[in-house]
Amino acid sequence: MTLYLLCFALFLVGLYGVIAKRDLIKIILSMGILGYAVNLFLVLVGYRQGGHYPILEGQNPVPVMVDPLPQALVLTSIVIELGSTAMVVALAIRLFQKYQTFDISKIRRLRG
Amino acid sequence: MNSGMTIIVKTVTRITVWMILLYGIYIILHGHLTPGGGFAGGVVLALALLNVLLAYGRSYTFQWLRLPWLEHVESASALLYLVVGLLGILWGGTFFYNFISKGSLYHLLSAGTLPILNIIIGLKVALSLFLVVWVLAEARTSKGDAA
Amino acid sequence: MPIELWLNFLFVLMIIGSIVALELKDVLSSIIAIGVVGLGVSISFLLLQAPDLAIVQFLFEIFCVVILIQAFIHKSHHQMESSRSNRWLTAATILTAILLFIGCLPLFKVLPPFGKPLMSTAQYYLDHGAEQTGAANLVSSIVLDYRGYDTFGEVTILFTAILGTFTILRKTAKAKHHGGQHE
Amino acid sequence: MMHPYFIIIPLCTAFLITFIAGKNDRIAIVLSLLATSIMLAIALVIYPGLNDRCLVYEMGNWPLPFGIALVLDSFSGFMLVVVLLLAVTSLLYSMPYLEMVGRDWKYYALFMLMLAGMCGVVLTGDIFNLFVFMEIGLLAAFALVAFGCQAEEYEASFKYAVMGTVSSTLILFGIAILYSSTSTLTMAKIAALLPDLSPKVVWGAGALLLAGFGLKSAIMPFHAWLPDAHSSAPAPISAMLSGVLIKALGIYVLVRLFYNVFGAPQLFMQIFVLLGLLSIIIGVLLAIAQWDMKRLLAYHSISQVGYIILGIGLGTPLAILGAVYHLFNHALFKGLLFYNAGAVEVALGTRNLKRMGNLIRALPIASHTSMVASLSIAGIPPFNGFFSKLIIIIAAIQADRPIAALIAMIGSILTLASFMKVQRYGFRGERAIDKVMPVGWGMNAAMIILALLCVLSSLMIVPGIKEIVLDPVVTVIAGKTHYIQLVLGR
Repeated sequence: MTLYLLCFALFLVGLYGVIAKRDLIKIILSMGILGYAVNLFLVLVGYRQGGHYPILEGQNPVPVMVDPLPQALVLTSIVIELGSTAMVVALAIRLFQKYQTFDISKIRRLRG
Repeated sequence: MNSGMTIIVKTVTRITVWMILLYGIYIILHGHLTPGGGFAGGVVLALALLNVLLAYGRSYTFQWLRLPWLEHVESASALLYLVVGLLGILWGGTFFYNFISKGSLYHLLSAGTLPILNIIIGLKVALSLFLVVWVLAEARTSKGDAA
Repeated sequence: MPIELWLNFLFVLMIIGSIVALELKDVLSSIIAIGVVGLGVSISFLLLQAPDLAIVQFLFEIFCVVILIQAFIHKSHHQMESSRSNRWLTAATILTAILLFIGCLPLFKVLPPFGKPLMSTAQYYLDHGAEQTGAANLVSSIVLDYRGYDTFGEVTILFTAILGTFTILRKTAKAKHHGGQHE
Repeated sequence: MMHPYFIIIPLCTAFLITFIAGKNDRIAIVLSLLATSIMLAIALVIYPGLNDRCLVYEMGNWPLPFGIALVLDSFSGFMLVVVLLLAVTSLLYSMPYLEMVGRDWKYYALFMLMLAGMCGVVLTGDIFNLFVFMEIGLLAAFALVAFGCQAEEYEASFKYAVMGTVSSTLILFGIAILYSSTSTLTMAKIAALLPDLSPKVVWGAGALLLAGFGLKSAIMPFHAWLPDAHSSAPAPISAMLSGVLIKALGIYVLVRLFYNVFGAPQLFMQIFVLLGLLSIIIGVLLAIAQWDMKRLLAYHSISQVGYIILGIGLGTPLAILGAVYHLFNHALFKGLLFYNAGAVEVALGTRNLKRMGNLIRALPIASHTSMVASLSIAGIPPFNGFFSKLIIIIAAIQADRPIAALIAMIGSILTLASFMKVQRYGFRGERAIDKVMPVGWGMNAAMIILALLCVLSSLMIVPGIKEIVLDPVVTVIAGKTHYIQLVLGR
């Protein structure tokens, strides 16, 4: 319960960064924080008290294991995040070359 | 970044890069037995190539790795993953059916298509990530037209 | 509970780390602070019995930091531009975040408590995964066999990302607009 | 079982294009057009046979709660037809249009990836798989918005990318909550388990998912990114984004989740009605002030999506019929309008309505088809938009919501006013323009096809055709959690 809330707090910190920050780099970093929070939440949800990691090593009897499915999901989600980060970084580089600034309040050609 | 770093860095890189590559390949091949797998191993491979890029500079790496060829391998690896899925249709009737015999547990050659898919993913991840860094570095150094 | 204690500690550290990363004025320090947070995530995965994820998170974190530093650290441009951030927006965002936090309290109460997941479908993977797929690493068996189609999507995403990055950063783009439409 | 081929064909085409096209974009054009036409043909052939059936395809032979399944019912089939119909015309249109932006095989590869993402979202029966394919579609869309390499395009794409990523994390959080409380990812299984749980789970997860998919479909408080992204993209991509992407990734998923999985909880239905009305009125008010033609059209997308959301929120079978019908119509006429705007941009080099004039002689096809599209979107009788809006308004009155009906009607009148402005200044102004750049035949063909479909699709409401085309979709949606029996109880 406390852990869930702390995780949610981390998520909110990321949300705050995306909305309130004006710097492109800070926005990209906030997106990373959002991703961390969600991944941690997924793994937290699958943890089992006293569980063993879900890899068989020939032990007998087989120990109590944690839920492997969220781990598989997080593996996918980490890669997705990396893909979108790479793309957003590319966009930020191009924006810097066009406007000579990372400040989003100065990058305002589209209005109305 | 074009000429690379000092001779010390280059010599050390020349020795270590093969070890790192070997480690990455080990992680990929044992993906179905131990922690790791295609994604982790692929990133290790990409970091090894990145090491070469940083130490030796761009023009040398370009020749050493034959970059246009790498791009082809990169798109072919995605196609290969699809082909493995399609072979599942051919043999088992459904997409991504695990059509190779499962073998015995804890052996390197077990788990049907899993090691094959791990290798394809490893290749894909390694090349994609390296190419991303490459293209980002290229874009940053070339002056864009200021609007 | 030792693990819970450690995790609480790590989470608080990560929250502080992210706030520091967002509030620092120096680009390099911000990126390194994010790297530290990512390292914290990796250690948390290790504590939560997910070695696969710990490795992947650790390596991807290194990679992200490399990309970010390479992309954003210019010799002449270390410092963030001092733009006056909008006070009202910041205050409103923090207020909304606090309200959301309080609003979501009852939701987290009804979820299964930490350490006691339902495991109704997951137990099937634990019981039958090894014999049905032949892989000792059950995460691997899910990623590549039970949910191999998801992983196919993931490979496609990597493919899309690299193709998109190439598209965004390509050199040849013909001049498009004859007249300006934004006068 | 044809479902995996809707994923395999576009992805295979995309990979092949990057692998063999090399520097040549002709192969890319041929391959992508061929693939899309084949998919459209398959979709058209299987759609009438679907009716009340629900075909489930289990990937890798794993039984359902453990593996991933593709679920093809009438609603999915209907979405597939809409997506592919617009995709074919968009590719036709792209061929000459790309001469202007710069020919590139990457465009076609990204286009096919976006198409694969949409088909994947529409077909899947697994909530996490939906997320994965949504990301494929989105990443391809970000790259395509930035395709022209102009400063504005990068800016729009960046905004879109930030909004898209935030909404994706919100959605993933919602998925995590659903997984935690049901321990499964199959949508039908989640739906079967949810009634036994505390309603707080539905509220929490529903709020997160509503925010996430609301951002994707640009319902009113979440709309800020849409006008930039949709007006900066190349015209055929604007048509795809406005016409089908926000529907396949946004509205389809909202309907699927809130009707078939959550069972249409009353609270969320009220929120839908409210958001729909807000979108209708504010979207059209913002649109009326625009002089940039594509931006005006983009704001109208918000307003028209509002009608669909209103119909979904009202929840009676008649309202759902109107919403589904309007979804189809909006794809057609909004696609056509973006094609018109693109044709004018090619011919005159501007999107500013003040700089246009009398284009009837110079661009006969574009100006006549734009008349058809304008009348459709404004809801003038013989055209399709009239019937779908009328059905939604009648449904609102039947559901005892006269204020909603009134707002919908006011929105329709304002839409008419703003498109009179488009026609008055853009295509039928005083200043006669004769000398323009030529417009390629592919663009004209795409516009003519969509204009004909705009006229013909008003036949879809005729009894006899309606039973075949629209009613199965309404049955699936209005059947709510009957979806569980269809998927699990075979």
